[in-house]
Amino acid sequence: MAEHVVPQKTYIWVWAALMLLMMTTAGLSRVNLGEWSTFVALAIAVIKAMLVVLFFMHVRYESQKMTWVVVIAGFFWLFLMLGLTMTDYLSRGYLGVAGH
Amino acid sequence: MGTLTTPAVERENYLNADYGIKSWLLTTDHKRIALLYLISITAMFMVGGIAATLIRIELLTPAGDFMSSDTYNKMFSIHGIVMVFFFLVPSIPAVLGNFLIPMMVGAKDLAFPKINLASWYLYIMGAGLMLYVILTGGVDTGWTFYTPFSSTYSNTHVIAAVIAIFVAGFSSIFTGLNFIVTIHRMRAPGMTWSRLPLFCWSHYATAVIMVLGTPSVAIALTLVALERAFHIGIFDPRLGGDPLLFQHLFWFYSHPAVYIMILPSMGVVSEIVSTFSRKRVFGYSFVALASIAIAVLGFLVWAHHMFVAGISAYAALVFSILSYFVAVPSAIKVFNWTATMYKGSIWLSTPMLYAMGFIGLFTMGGMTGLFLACLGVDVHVHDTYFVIAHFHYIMVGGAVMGYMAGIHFWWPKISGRMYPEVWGKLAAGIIFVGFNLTFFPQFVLGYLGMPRRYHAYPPEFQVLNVMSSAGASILAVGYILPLIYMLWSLRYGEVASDNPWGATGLEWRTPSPPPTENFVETPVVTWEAYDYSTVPEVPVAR
Amino acid sequence: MWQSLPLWPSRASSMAGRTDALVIFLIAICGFVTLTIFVLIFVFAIKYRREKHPVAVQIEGSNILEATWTLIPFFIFIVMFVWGASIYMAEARPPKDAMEIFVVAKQWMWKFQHPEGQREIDQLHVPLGRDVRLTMISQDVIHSLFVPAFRVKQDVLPGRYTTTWFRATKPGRYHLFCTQYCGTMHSGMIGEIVVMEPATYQAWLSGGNAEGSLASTGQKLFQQLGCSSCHRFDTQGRGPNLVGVYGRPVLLDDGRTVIADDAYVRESILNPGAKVVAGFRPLMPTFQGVVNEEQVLSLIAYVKSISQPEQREPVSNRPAVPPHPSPVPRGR
Amino acid sequence: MHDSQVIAGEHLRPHYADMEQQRETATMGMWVFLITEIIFFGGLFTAYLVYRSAHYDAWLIGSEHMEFWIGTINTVILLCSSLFVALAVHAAQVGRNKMCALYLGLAAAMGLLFLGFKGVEYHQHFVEGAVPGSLWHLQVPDANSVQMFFYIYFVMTGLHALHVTIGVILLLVIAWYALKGRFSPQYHTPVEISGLYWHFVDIVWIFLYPLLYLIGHKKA
Repeated sequence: MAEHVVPQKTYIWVWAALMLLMMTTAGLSRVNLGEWSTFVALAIAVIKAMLVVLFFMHVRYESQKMTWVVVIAGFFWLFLMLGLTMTDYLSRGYLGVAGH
Repeated sequence: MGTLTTPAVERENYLNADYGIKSWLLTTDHKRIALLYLISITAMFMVGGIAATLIRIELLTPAGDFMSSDTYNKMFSIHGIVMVFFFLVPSIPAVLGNFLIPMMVGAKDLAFPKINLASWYLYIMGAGLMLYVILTGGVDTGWTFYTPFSSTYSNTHVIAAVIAIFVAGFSSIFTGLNFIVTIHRMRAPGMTWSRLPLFCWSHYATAVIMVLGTPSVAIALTLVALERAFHIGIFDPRLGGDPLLFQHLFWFYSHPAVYIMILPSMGVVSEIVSTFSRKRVFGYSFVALASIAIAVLGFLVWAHHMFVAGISAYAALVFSILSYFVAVPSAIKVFNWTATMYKGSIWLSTPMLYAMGFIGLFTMGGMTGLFLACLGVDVHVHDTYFVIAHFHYIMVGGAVMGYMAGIHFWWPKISGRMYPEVWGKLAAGIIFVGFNLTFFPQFVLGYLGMPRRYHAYPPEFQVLNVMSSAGASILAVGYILPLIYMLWSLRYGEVASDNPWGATGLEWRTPSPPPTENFVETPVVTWEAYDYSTVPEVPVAR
Repeated sequence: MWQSLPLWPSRASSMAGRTDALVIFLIAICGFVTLTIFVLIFVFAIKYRREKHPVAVQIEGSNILEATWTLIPFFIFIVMFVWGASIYMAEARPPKDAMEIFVVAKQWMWKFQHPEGQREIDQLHVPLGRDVRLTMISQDVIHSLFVPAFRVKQDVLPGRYTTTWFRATKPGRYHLFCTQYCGTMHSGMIGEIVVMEPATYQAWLSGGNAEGSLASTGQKLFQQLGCSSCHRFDTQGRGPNLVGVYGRPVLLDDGRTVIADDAYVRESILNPGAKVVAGFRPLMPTFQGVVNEEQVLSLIAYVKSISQPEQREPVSNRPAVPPHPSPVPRGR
Repeated sequence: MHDSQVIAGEHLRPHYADMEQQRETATMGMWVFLITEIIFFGGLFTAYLVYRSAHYDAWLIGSEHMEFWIGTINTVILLCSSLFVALAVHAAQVGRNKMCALYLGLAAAMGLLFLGFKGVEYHQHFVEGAVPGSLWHLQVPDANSVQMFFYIYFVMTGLHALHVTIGVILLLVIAWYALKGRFSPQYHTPVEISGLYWHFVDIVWIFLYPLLYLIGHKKA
């Protein structure tokens, strides 16, 4: 079997890291970071999600290359959806003509 | 041709392996599920067809005198919803793809047979709910469900129709998921990606769209239902909501959905053109990669349905140029199919006639798509009959022609009988003529300015509309004929040999009809796809 | 040229010729390619049919050919895109001095308001040779205004203004269609555009109008609704002085700046809390449900009129007041 | 390979060549299903982004009315449940069915706790009048846009709660199987793939938490 058994200790460490990150982001929300606050909060969320994906969901140990492709494709398509929709919303005022 | 005479005694196959209604309703055999799908989508095709007939009768005269405008609105909505979500999307994938993909890759079944059966049950639930909607008063939003009309103003069964589509969407996701995993994980030894039939490549691309696109329409329609039921006003302009957001989410699926309909047909045509030209497909890898390119680029173009909807002009520029990009791989395919016929040894059988019809009509559909991607022109022809004609050239001239081609081509494998060739050719001819007579006048109508979804229209458009309705009646004959002779052939058709066309695919190296487990021994592939230099004498596994 | 081509819509606007030229280009290119494909398939099917050509010649493919039929279409597509985009951008940008007509769409009729006060239903009179800008909004669902002879189409949305424009080049009566499905009588939501010689148009304008200009209707409404008690023409009002505001940048209380265009004025009437002018408190009640879209448009016309010096109201016959009054103490 | 095939023979379905193929197939199937879920939630994230970019101030106001502590506690709860699920997978891998069932049970209990807190939170919104529509009586500037925030909040968290509910049921079923000693080092795919599902639900929350709860607090 190509399956990798992850030691329990790894899980505990990852969990500890997640808790730490959570406390950081909750704490930072009380501090005014101005423009950066959203960016920082999202960056921490992305790191947390990556920890979960890589360790809890075993992608780090995955022997199938396809799993990587599937995961990346999923987020890439989400990005396409958000990004291309926003091309419309963010440029609506540019021309200064209502409805264009 | 590598035919061994079929023994008079019926050997065991997937059809006679077991009898009784339970053996069908609880089957996990992908071939039986394919047949269940075949029967159910044919029924839904007839429902959609009846609606289309009534629409064309109404449009014979400029005045709305055959039915009321409400009835008419329900008719085109039913026609659109049923044909798109309950016929075209499942058509080739759920019938032919289901039947053939495991055989083509040399597997005993799809990766998840139970999920495959669940997919059919979901389809039946969705279709049943949709029929209930039709019988209890219908829905009048069009298949596009644009808000705020669908969420606030329509007085018809919008929620039920939306749930029906949601459920059918799940069935589509399950089918797509099964195909992706099967093609990745279930290939027989030696069946490398570069040996994969183009039918599998195009279904792989289709499955990617099903899996990545369908959830988007699911959430968009869920929000419409929530808005109707609980006044959750995410698209409600009175609360600062933007109805265009619905259109974005809707077309994020529904534009790629067009490729769900056309890509499988492209796969069918690749198989058929190669088989009946007795040649390897010209530029195999380009055709294969073009499928993937269409699936990916197809997701980047959706807002070309919204050029006049009030989106920003700059977004329109982006989506227009991306729309042209997606036309490139489609063009590559057409040129490669044509080149495949060059110096072939062409057998003009029924499937080949359909496939040639497909190439021609798809080219016209694709070319008129260039008009719609073109910003300045789209402003004029958007939401007119030009659009109707364009997408019927793609969906009927393309997808349905491909479906008919495929059904004829694999009928010997599915049923173990040959269809009557003369009738087949006749029907193919009638469909081609009827189709063009129905839809070509609509290009002109559209450019003249006749809007779509019009119950009554100005009298100067009548001549072209009468032509279109006349063509539709010819087209109807063309569709009824195969239904009759296919049923006839089940009993009286000539018994088919294992490989009546002398084709190279793995599915032709197993008996017709195939045994339940497809192959007695797992095949080991040692040859390239479409290697017609070594056929026709193919070894037949027993 | 081709003015009366059979099966071709009449051309009656400055945009129609441009669109048609592009369409003819597209038909030429696409027709040529389609025909080539049809002929090739037909010729191959006859010439290489198995009775005459029993053994196929195996050809693997050709990278040069693939590159050819990838790149040539690609460059042709770029030409199509650029040409189409240039027309689209021209349609998206109405000329500055265009006369403005307000359009309110509802299930299932078109209402037009001329600045001079004329109101029309399902019929719009416009002068020949003048740029006409339509500012449109829907009272209910999405509609779409389509004039085939002008090659002009634009969706009409609820809750947001959209714009289109045209310059009629041929007198006559032309179809007006709603092309966005809008319910039961969608196909009955039609009308006509009447293009008149400028002189005839002037005559038409001066006949049968009793209501006064759109701006004066708006002014009456401005008084009736009590807007004038806060939006006074001095710096003492609880709301900003609206003289000279239209079309200029406005500083908001969160530091952003917006242009006081139609959309902003409309939003300020219907959802006043959304973008409060710097230095004022969010006291204004919403007028959603109090005024309909037509009344909003007349109010906009009024606000616009008091920003144009020659039409300024008598009451404001005092030195021009800066658009942003000095801040008063803020409640928050 | 041969050992495992003998031991796990009863779990090998006939159309697979061996257990490894069966396991890889199932995992890949689950991953493909999860990306459909990404796009499903993606539609809502798109709506969130579109309206947030249009009504940023209203978003700040809306976020200030979130129950910060409940959201934070729920984050802790879900992260812990994810740990339990990961440990359950480990227990199944090493063949300790009882431990596996225990961990899964704990994770499911965490899920229920999460739903309980969510219910309390919804009740708070109701009391506060922060339920858009006819129940709305929150006095805030630009109430329309703030209501939009709450619409999106309710749909997003509601849909997430639905996924949690499905996840809890799934975990309990798998725990029951584990209790009956169904899994072994050779065969534990169900534990693994339901685990994947649960982690996905956790990830959705990881993004919902900052997007809904944290943006408004910088003003406090």
